[in-house]
Amino acid sequence: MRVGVYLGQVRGSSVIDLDAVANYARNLADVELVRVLGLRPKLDPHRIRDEIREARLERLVLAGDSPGYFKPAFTNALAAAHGNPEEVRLASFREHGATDRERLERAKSIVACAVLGVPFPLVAEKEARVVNPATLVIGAGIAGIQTALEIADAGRQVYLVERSPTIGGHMAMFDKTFPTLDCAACILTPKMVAVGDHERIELFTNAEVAEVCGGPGAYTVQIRQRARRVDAEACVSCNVCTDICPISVWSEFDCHLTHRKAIYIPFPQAVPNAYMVDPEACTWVTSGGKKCGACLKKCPKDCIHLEEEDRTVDLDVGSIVLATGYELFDARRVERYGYGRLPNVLTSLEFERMTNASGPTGGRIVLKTKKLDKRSKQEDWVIEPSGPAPQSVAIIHCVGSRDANYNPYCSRVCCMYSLKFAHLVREKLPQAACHEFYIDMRAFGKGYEEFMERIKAEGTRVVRGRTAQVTTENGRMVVKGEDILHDRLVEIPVDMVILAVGVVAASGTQELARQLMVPRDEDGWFSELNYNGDPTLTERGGVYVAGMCQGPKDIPDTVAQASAVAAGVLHGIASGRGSGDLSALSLNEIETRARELRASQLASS
Amino acid sequence: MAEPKIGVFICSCGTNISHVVDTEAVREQALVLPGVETARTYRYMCSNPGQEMIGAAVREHGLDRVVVAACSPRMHERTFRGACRAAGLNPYLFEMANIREQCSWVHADRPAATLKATALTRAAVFRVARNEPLDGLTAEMCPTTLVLGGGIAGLTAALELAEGGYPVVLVERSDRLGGNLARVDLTAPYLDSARDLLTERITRVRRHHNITVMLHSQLKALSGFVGNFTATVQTADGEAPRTIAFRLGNVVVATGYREFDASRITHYGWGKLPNVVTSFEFERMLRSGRIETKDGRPPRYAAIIHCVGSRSREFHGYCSRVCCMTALKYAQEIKSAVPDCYVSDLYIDMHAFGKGCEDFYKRGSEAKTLFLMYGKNEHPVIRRAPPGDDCEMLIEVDEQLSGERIEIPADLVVLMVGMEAREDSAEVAHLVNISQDKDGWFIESHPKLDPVATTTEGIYIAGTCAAPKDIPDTVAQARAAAGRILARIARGRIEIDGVFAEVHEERCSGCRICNELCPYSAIEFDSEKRRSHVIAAACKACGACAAACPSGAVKARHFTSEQVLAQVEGLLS
Amino acid sequence: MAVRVNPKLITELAKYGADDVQNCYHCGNCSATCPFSKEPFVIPRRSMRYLQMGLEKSLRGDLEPWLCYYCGECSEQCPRGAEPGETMMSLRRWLTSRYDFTGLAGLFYRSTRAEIAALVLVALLTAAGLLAYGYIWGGGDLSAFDGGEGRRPFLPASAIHVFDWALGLGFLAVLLVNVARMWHFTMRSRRSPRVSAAAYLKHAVLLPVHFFSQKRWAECKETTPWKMHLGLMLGYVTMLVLVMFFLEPLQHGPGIRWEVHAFGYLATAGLLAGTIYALRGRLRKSRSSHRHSHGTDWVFLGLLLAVVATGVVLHLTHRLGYGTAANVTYLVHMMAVVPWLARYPFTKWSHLVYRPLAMYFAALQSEALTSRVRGQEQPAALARAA
Amino acid sequence: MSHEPQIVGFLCNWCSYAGADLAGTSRIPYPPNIRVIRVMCSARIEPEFVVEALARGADGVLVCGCHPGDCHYSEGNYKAMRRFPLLKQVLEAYGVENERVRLEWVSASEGQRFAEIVAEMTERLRALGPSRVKAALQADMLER
Repeated sequence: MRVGVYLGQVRGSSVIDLDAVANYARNLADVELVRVLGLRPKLDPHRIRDEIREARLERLVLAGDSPGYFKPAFTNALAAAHGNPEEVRLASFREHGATDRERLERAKSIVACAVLGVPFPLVAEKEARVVNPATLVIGAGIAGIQTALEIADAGRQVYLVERSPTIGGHMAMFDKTFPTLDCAACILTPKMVAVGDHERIELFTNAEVAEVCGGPGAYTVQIRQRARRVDAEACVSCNVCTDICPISVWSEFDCHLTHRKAIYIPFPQAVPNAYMVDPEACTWVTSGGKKCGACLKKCPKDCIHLEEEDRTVDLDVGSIVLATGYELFDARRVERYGYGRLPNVLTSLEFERMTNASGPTGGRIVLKTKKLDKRSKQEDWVIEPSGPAPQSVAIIHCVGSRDANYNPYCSRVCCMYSLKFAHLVREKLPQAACHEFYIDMRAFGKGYEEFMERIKAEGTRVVRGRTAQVTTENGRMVVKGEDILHDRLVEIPVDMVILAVGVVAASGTQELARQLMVPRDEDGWFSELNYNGDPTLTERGGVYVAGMCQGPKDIPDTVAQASAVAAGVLHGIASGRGSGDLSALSLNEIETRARELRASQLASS
Repeated sequence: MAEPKIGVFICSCGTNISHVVDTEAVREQALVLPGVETARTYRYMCSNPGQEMIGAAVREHGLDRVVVAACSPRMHERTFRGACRAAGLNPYLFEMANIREQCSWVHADRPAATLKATALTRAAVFRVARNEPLDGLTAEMCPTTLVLGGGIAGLTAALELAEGGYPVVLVERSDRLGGNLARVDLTAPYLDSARDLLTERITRVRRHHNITVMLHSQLKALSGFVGNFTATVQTADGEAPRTIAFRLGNVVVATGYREFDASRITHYGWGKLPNVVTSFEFERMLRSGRIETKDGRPPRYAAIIHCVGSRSREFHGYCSRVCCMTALKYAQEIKSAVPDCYVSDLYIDMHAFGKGCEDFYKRGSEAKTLFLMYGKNEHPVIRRAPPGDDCEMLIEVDEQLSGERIEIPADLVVLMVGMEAREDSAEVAHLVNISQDKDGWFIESHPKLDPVATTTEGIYIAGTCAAPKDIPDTVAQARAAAGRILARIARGRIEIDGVFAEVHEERCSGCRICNELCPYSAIEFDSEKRRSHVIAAACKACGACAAACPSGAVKARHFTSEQVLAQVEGLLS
Repeated sequence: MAVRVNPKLITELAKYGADDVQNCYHCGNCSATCPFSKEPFVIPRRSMRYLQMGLEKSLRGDLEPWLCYYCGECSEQCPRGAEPGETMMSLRRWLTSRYDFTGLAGLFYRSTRAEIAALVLVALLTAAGLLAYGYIWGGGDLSAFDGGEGRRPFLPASAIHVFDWALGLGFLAVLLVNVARMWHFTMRSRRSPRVSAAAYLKHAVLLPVHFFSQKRWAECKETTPWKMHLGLMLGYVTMLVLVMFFLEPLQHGPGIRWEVHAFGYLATAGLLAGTIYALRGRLRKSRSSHRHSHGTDWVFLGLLLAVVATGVVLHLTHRLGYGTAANVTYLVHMMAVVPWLARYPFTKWSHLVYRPLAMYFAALQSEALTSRVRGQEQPAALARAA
Repeated sequence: MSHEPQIVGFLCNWCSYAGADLAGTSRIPYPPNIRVIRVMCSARIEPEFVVEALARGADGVLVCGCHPGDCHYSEGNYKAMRRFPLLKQVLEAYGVENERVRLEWVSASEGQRFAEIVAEMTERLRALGPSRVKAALQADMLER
């Protein structure tokens, strides 16, 4: 078989040294011709055709970060030269993880496989290893919970580590979920309880991964367990301590819409359902035990231990599941929308809390009002269930998303939750006007399109055109934008603006990636092993990704992915197959394997 | 039945209950109730000493029933059932009265709250007297799994299960593996090779000893219940057609989709105009390296039309999810094959939501693709260009972003045909007894709780047979289905909670009302005996059947009419 | 009747500078940001759309590009790097070439080489002509600059004066034809409403106002560019007046009329300041409006600098009494001045006529529309229907 | 003092009972007139239960289930919804006022809503005075 190898680049920054790969390719058997096309080459099909004729090439291998971009040109040329058009093979560096300068060997092996006409993943099969049946799941949002439950239900030990004081993640903050509008709590809380008293799940809340050593199949992970200062087992959440505690600070769980005490429980259904002490806020802790300590005296079960220290725990696990989820894009960065400056400009999450039946306003949609704060003795914008209801609400899509100045990617969930917001506004405040500013309405999922139609029918005004700015004119907010489909400029006075804020990888993702040696993509999410074929595996042996931390996803997709990870972990434990590191394979190894595979294929056909 | 010996234990939960409810009064009231041997109060019933107190009392008084008046059963029922079991009592001979969440925490008026607590406790006592000892069942779980469909979803699910160490039978209707993906050249948004992906999967499947592949085959019948199905498959694979039957524990339905028939939209002229092709026809052109018009010229102008059959009133209301990215892929591919061809792309909303997709959209723009937006529910009209024009066809449409009525030159038009449920989906749904939505897609048991399971235990769905999906989501879902099954098989036998419905055959009139009613089809009709009976393994104990049975033959264990009515009596006397 | 899209136009426009416009995905952010974007003139998205789709006719009839002063706000906020501001700039170049009946404008914009060649040619012709004149009809003595000691100047002001007028009127004629075309394209377009003669008269005053003040530019966030441009602008006008009406005293020294020179100095200062500001900006690419520079921009600034510089040198040499040097500099000065004037109807410079006209026309159109559709929905949409 | 009505509540385990619990955990007060019986699903509730309750002297019966579409058993609450009008007709025949028997949807996150419903129903029943059908129903029960 006479093979021609062409190397080209489509991304500006060529990370792999194409010439080095070219030189390697020249010495491969069957390779008759090697050409370096360079960056975004202008291709002339006729020239290529003639080249193919001259060199009597039977197979073309296109190598580069995304060689697919050139394929049609070469397929055409090969066909024109009366070759077999199926014989154009791709050697995609990006697809198979040759994504930086150091991965030159990987790039070579990818080319080697393509020259022999065998798929790289089939050749570069991670080696089998004995896998410790215990699994570590990092992050206890819906993804982590789902994965943990499924693995534990299969009778395997799971350690579930969560940074915040309770499991549940962002979903626990939501009221309703699109497009069915069923309540998030009804779905999530049973799962949370199940996790809470599953004999196969050991839960570490308020804890973080400090260090990872060991390797595939046998990792040793050190967990930093921050002191809870309350005995979670003994505590019966009787609320006495909270009532007595004099310190009150903003509640993280309620997105700073309300206050909580220094000893508190994030929300009534929290798991573990026990109180905890905020060491930054607690007077006893900050004063080194000199002041306050009121809760100590009052606790009827003496389960408060303010002196408790942080500790570390070492865990031996075979598999690690990354389910670290996401954070909201910081809406302050888009100054023209006035978040942080204008009191009634809310982020999506703040609105979620506000509409939540068990949230700070008991589900009432109200405006913030100026109040004199007793402690700080200064006027403050506060939110009260009795607050005035907005007459007009604007929802702005793509805040921080699809924007070269912030995040170029689409956050995937905003369109739908914005439509949900519109519904909630119209439902709870029928007299209020609701305007929705979007660029493309991305209602792609099962039942989403129908949902969108329903919302439109409910009388929400959807405006195709992104809001340019939110200003104030004589005390009232005005959103300025272009209504493109009606070809006019609009300036709409509103009382409340909800920013459909995009999502970004959770803080600490970078550190975790470094610890686990898992690559991240250009947007900061964890990179999967193969975009199409292995969306839940990673380069690293026995390390899996589930949910948002791999890229924006809605709940159904997240749950599905979480279960998929469980499958991977379980069969990893059962068979040990594919639990090794991909990078552990040497170039010669891959070459030999590829040749063997080629031979066996020829034999079988 | 002998007079029951009931012990009542009232928790004051620190002061959570006792600060409003006079627990002592409740205790005294309880003591005088029929069958009550002993009644006690304690600070924390849930704590270890509290639970030991129950055990001690059982032994001391030979109690055979226990009532705990404390918090919500949703909080601690499990705990106290454990305590009873430990004390040698059947856990179902236990009742809880919720006097915290639903009494002390919501009422301030002490006498009224105490009265209510007493009533709740009384209700529990009356009920527990009629409780019956129940035992859970276990059924065996056959480790074999049947996978319907040899597309990327089926292949992936099969591999996952096989590598988990369990046998799989992969049944494919057509004569080859790969499904619709086998017709695709490159995948969006990274233009990776679809063929490499399939070759890899198929090779693995072919050489895996745990997988039996049956081509040219289809499922004819499926009987039994989770863990214990029997499938009848008719196959023409290899020698003469034959039917075979085998046992299996679970089923993965991965039957995929079919493309929308473009000829249904007459003004696109597909089938009449030579150079109007569907996306799949265009894929063939790509693979054969012939991006050209029927008369063999490279196109000067190409046009791509989105949402053919999708997002429209008269055809399918839903979005087919993958076409936008595929369309962008075609734009890139045309530019690559015919660099000086002008590509127009007619879309409604650009659904570039996946990883790397927005960037791919931008690359489309950078490649100078002309994006034209048309309105939902209005269709571009394609007609032949007048002779002497520099193009074959003209597409006329109201362009939304300019507000102009425009005509677009085109030598080649690609129709992005949407996905729709396969013609045989109803048949499959009936065979494995799952339901379809109005569009014919299979319905998951819950879109968020459980997106791969169905309301029928042991039947799972994966891939585009549930709804349109791209490859990564399909693969993930297939693995998810496999994961659920792996977990169940790993547990070996299936435990069935003691709480389920049962039919008293002598009372059953065979009216079959309950058969229709059961959302889990857990009630079978025995046509010989003309009686219905409940498959305990499949029953989820909602009790709908019990409520509906005209002859009162269905008994919802642990929620019998007697028990509930006893509770009513207890509350009100 | 449907209009035919022309995907080729966008490639053509790239030569005029607009090479990012295809990135626009029409979020409408720019139009809502632009301080001049007021119905019926939605700036700049609509023009960008016409450009993407290659609707040449609609584009040709647009006034929008002239209403934009390129403050750069839109480009800075654009989520997709489509550079709306630069696109409008390029559209102004393109429109100039459409208005120009000679086709020279188009040629110059598409190829800077062609422009330079043409300019050099003109310069040489000028030099040849003047030398010939000096030796044949003039004093013939290169060392004689002004009429001192009764010697006849090599290039007598009177002659140059005639030459200036001839030249000026010639170019004015060309420009007037272009203006007529502009009027036809914009005020007779599909989108434009019909405007009564009375209205034309009523608003005529807008022309001088906008010509001298460019006051709307002051509405931009940043006003420095406007101030600088104003200086430059007044410099021009003063110089023009001096040259056209007071050439004699200007050329032959303050001895005759000192105030002419006073004005001369002022004008020079204005010109220098403006030019240097522009040059610095473009070299540093500090403001988004200066990030991209078309070849013609450099040529323009180069010539401008040459004209001012040679003018200054001429004055110095003359004052210091180096007759020969003065005459030579004068020649060089004219070699810069003539080409510089010659570009006038064909390049950027012409905006000092087109812009005020556009403002004027825009005022007429919006009045005509609002009076027609008072109290009605969607004026812009109606405008299109008109 | 005014008549204190007694209400029997039948709540589904998955949404409404959880909702009632949430009212407790979030300390949202409501009148003590209601006493709750937990069933797995609103579809389990037989007309007999309601009748029995009224016969035994309840002044009102409150049936709660998951919101339509939320049912843990996919459509049990629809069954309840269909059954309910018939039951009401029967009861009307006995002269049971319309307000005495109610069907409401309460989700697991609607503690507030549950409290409001109970408060409001109690008010109505107070206004209505003691149920007069007790005797009639009891007689009828004895016959069966």
